[in-house]
Amino acid sequence: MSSSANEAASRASAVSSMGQTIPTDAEVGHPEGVRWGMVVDLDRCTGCQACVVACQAENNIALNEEQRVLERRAKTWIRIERYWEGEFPNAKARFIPVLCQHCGNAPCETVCPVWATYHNNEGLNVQVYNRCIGTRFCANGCPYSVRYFNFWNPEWPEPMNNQLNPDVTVRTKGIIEKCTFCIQRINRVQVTAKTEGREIRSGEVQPACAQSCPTSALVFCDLNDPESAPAQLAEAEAGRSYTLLEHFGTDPGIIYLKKVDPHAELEEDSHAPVETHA
Amino acid sequence: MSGLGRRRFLVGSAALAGGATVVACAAPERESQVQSFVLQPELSLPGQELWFATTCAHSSCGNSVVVRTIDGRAKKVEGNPAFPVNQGKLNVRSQAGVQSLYHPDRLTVPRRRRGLRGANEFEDLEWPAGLDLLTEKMSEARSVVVITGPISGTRARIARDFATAFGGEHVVYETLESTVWRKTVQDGLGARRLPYLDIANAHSILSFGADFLSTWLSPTQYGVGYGEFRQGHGERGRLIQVEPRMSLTGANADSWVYVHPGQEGALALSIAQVIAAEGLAPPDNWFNVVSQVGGLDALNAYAPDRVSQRTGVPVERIQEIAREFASHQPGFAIAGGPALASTNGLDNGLAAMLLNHMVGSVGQPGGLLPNPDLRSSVTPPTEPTSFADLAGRGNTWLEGDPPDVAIVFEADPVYGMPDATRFADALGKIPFVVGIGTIMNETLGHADLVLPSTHAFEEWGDYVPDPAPRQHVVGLQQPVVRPTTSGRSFGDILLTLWHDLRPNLAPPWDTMRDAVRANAAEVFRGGDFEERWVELLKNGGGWNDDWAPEFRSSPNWHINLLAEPAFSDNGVEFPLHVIPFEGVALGGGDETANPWLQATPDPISTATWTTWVEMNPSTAAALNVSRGDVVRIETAHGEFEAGVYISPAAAPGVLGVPIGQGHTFGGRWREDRGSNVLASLAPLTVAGAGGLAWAATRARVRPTGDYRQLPTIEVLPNARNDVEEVIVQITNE
Amino acid sequence: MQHLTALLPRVTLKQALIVGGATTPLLAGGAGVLAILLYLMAAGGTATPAPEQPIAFDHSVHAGDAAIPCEFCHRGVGSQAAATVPSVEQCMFCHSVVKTDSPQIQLLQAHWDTNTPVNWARVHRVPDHVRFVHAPHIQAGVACETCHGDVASMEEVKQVRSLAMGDCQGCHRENSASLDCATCHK
Amino acid sequence: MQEPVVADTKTSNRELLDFVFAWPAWFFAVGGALNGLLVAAFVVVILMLMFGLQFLGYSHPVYWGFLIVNFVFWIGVSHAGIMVSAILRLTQAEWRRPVTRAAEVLTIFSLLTAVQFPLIHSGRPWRTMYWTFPYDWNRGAWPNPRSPLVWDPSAIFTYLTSTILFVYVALLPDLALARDRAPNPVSRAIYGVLAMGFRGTTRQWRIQTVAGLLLSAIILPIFVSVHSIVSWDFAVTSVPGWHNTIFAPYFVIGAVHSGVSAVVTVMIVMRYAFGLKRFITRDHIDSLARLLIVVATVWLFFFLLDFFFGLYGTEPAEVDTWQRRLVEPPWVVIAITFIICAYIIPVPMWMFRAVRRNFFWMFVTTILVNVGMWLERYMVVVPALERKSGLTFTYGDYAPSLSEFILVAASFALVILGFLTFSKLLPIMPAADIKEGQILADRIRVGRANVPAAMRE
Repeated sequence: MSSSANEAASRASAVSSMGQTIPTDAEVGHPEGVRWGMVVDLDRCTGCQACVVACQAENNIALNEEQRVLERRAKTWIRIERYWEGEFPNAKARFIPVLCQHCGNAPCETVCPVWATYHNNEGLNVQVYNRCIGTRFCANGCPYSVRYFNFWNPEWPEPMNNQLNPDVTVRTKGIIEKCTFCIQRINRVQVTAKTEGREIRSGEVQPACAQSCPTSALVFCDLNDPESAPAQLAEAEAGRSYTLLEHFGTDPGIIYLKKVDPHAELEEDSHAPVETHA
Repeated sequence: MSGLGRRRFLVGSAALAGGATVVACAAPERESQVQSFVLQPELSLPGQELWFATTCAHSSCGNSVVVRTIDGRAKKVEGNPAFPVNQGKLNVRSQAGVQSLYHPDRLTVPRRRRGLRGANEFEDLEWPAGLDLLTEKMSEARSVVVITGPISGTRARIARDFATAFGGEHVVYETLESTVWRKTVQDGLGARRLPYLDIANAHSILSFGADFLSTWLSPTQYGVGYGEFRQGHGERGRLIQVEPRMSLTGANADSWVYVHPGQEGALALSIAQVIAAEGLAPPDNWFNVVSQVGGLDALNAYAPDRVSQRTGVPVERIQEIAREFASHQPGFAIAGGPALASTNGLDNGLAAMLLNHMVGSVGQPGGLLPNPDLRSSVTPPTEPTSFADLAGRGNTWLEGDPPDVAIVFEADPVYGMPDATRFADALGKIPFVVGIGTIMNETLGHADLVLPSTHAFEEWGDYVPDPAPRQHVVGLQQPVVRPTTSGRSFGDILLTLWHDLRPNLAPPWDTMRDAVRANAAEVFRGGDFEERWVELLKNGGGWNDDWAPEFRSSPNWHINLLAEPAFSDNGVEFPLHVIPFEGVALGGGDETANPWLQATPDPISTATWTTWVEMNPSTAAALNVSRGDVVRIETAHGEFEAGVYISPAAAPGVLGVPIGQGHTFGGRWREDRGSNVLASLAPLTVAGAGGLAWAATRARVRPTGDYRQLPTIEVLPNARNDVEEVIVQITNE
Repeated sequence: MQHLTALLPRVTLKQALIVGGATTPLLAGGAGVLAILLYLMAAGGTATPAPEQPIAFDHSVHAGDAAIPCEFCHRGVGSQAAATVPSVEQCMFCHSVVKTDSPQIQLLQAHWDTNTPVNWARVHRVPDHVRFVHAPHIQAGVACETCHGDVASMEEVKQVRSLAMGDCQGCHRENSASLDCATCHK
Repeated sequence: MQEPVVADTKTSNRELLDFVFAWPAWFFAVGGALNGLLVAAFVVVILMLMFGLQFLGYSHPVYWGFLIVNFVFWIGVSHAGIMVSAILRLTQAEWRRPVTRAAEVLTIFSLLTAVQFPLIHSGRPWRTMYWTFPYDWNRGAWPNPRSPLVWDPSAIFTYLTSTILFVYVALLPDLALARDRAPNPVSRAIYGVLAMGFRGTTRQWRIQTVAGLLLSAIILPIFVSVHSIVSWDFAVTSVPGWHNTIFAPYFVIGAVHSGVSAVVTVMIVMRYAFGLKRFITRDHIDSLARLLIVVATVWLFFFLLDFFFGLYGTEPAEVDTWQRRLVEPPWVVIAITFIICAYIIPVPMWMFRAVRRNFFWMFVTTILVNVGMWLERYMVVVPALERKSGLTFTYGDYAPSLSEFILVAASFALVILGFLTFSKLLPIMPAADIKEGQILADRIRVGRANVPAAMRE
């Protein structure tokens, strides 16, 4: 690659283990275009859930009442997964925010019979709610389990409905919903930029999760824009970058940066239980 | 900076007229109608978003927010990018403010008690009737007590002066108060205000129980620093967390060290001993302070091999911590949470402070930096009344000397004070209790008159964040929507009373808005104030950037090196330690009525909506219980039930229990849910500081035989990262 | 085919009637179902008759005779999503002196006096799952009449285009505008 | 080969058509019970339409369960009719004659039942025209041809259409027979219309026979394609345990296994219920059982192939899925039950001629096969979804709700009811075919020789 622009453009495929065989949309469709993506620095993420609530607030996600949590029908477009390592006193909790990966090669898109989910030319995995008929095939296909089905019509007791964001549809029963990268914000910025007759500025678009994240662990960016700070960050931190479940070959639009643990022994037996002394 | 940074924030009063019209009328049938407002402010068009900078709540977290409003309705709360405390970022609780605003169970009209106190029988009143009743009682009152949550700024000044004018006092109640840390800072640094933690530039942080990423003091501010600390420019910072129960901060630490409850100070001294003995820090730094606590000889009593048994930390581990901490400087040590909530909490805190002096991080970049003292014109953030004081007052009231009227605002001592203090009974001795708040809570449930207050987004106010970000900061609060209820702001209610009853003592302002404005005029003198005022409201407050104070006086050590923590019991009948903790969403329980917060999973257990108890697998095995089993946790002062969550991070013999549930008042999402661990705590205090030693209670556990599925986001218990397919990839570079 | 036609002469009139009788309900039912499906597919934006308005505002007088530009009253159209209706205050700029004796203006006056908003019946609306932003269309030089018809000649405004998805798409296709679902669907 | 049924024309006419015109009491009892189940299911479906799918046991991330299992099951059963009928017809197997009609009717009704399940299972059935109706108007949004869910309807409806044609062509002479014997003018008129003027001329017979044979040949590839495509609903995804290249033939042979077993079950029931002892004989079930031994063994081979492919791939998630299916409780119970029911009990039993020729034991074993095969589909679909990837945090468990049990039970009711209704209205035994067999079997003496009375063309 001659320019860093091209490098940045193909990074998504470079980090994919199957990058050689599966072209990214950047390569096949729009080499010069936008590919929205996110860099998630796991070393910054504290698991504080700020992004989760920000997303709930921005996207009119139904209230996850206790019964829904118990039935495992709670909807959180972004969720903080917590994984344990080791045992007391050397137990470690690892957090990872998991949201729709906006895969360049998305398993959900091919299986939808009605094109309710498709890939647009900005690298977004779009869900068209009104088109969705609720076969839930996409949710099965998604290895990240980030697609959520509406078993009910959501309800907000008066006057709670006042807080609903008019830019986002309230999803009815029977359809799948998921993270949209706050497409309403992207659209708004695009319209504004168009009205003002200019290009979108780097960093002008911010989804709710990245905006609220206190530690700036989530950084939204155009992966094809070599000027954007996150793209440069991902470049600089190439040694730490990986994508989730690489072996599925989904070419995710979200690049994770590995958690740094100075005490981690990365050998085979690093996770063997350590002698306790309590 | 985000796109928000370039947006124009508005001044509430300028744009509110449009919103006012909308809210004044019922929401139109959006589908079929389009409304033509009578008056349309220049800036406001239907469907257009307007942004107002204000403050999130009455909370002390110090975040300034920007509220997105459309058609007069608040839609979304975002961080104020210009504000130095949170810098555009926001934590869970601040974001949920909009849901508290539109909570369906908010108090809408004044209510008068009909049945017994606490029986939740009220009748609705009109505002004039409610105010008349209050005026009548107040005019007869000889003494008044004003109990509020941690408020600051003009609101606090009014509360304080009001109480004084009516022959009473202003009591500030915080569920888990910061008094001990404040005392530690006073004694250990000689500073009157909480120091600024320069997390961003630190290379190591040694935290004794301070859950600064989740709930401790100003988590958003610390979170911003933490991001830089980890992956900013320069060396990656190391975080060592020492605590008996793994907090969210502990979960993010590079080294998480279990220490027996109350032994944090001993461990800190042991680390100090290693630093001194191994010469890990230049003696110039520490010789004087160590001399003040008895010199090296005294410290040698805390050599690792001597305290290893006592603290539960192996000798090598103590040495490792000392070396890691001392060799990655600048860095600092802080104490909080259970470390300060033992009976020897102040000693633990001072021991941690000793480490700061030893490594020379006091007043240095990357260490503890002084915050400027407040300008005299600014009312200081109200320092919480210590638990001992409050419990003492309660006793006085019980013994027959209660004030005539109590005014309670945004504080819930009936919920948060241990039952053993009999605070509800003490409050019951007060002939007339007025509760002011947005939603019912336990204390309001015990009131004779309940007045609805405006939500933080509906009223004027200002506040001084504490700890400040090393600057003079005053945050301003302006109404972003017209009040959706008949509520009035706390300040307005007090001012109305004041002018009615003691006009000669009353301040010159009639309303909260005037008061805030007058205060701002006093603080931000010079130039054209009108222009300045608009600017202040647009920015969400005012701050200066170029302040470099220093810690003024030398520390004043009263560290009792031999203090052993005392517990509620000798450990025979009640063998287990109860460590209550504040969750990242529910905190001390004030905001539990909010369904977003209720549904926000606890990061460690991923549990929602309930009270659980974190238990080590071995403890659970000994009790023959497993995940989801309901157990009864009994202390010498009460008992409660909780569902078992078996956690690999929980220490044997330690029960971690979240605070926040167990309310009987407060709407559909809060009532009759979980249990209140605080009620069963022993009323022990922290020696020398007076705070509640909430981590000093011992308990025993009885299985009830019931099973209740835990509402967790994780489906299988304890998903692991050390299986074949590692999800969170780790590197040690 | 021959084999099949060979069967035909054997069908008597009676049999034919029976066949007809037996199959007609079936066919009618099927056609009905099909019709309902087709209706459902096409529904969601058909042109509607003019709704009754709280005040009989006559566009033909304002936009037609007086030739007031659309943007004069619909201020948001060039800059944001909604074209917006003018506030009562704006109406009153003129109508505090113009035609104050008209009964309709007195209705308006009543709203002004009592400080109550006018609830106009909405004429054009897209479903909740559609995001329509006026500004870029105006920027692109689309005339108001393209979608709203010749409002200047309408006494009562009514919807003249279906504004169904295909309608929007047709125009987008002709003008090489975006056909990405996410452009309009939210 | 087997001996043909020998009965004179009158007897067979009477016995074969008696049920069509008779109204035994049990018919109403059984029909009522089945209708009750259907009403219950109808209530469930209405509730689901009104209040969403909350009544089902699905949760995140297991979004497919009983209903899809049932869909696959009934598609599988539907393969029996064509398999038996078409292959046997093409190969001119003499013993097929009493079997074909029942098998074909079973195909139709199980197919009709199966296609309802994806519909009621979808979140918004009223919008499924986007899916099944390839229409465009001017939106530029056709159904997505990459999705196997779009291949499904085309395959299934092709199969349904051809099966109905197939049955109808075979039915023509019988309809004519029913017309001729109808007791009242109304039914005579209806049968008359349906018989399309079939009078039994040589020409008509020829056309009917040729059409039947042609359809048999055409329908075989369709039948193979249908279950292959159903298998691709799973095989084209990246879900571990689903994405196996062997799935298509594995599903097809599994379908034949369960379908032929279902045919045997149905025949035995018919034998007693409809009084067809003379026509359904031990020879028939013996033959089918022998067929089943082969089919079952091939199916087992494919099952093991699927298993070994999973293991040889050594993809951790795939191996985990197999471990979950076969080792972990509660799946191990289901796995053992299924393999015992579907193979270990029936096949060794079928080895014995005594079993093969015993109606009771054949009834029991074939029922067992279908219990096993239902569980097999359950094992294919659900455990894989519960443990989909390395994100162990999102692992879910599936517990079917009462609604799903009702819907599954109702699907059986629907098939049985359809079968009963058909047999009530039309001859369930191919009378003409049987009679043809008898004519072919009739022998006359020519001189000293005893020769067939009729020769096959």
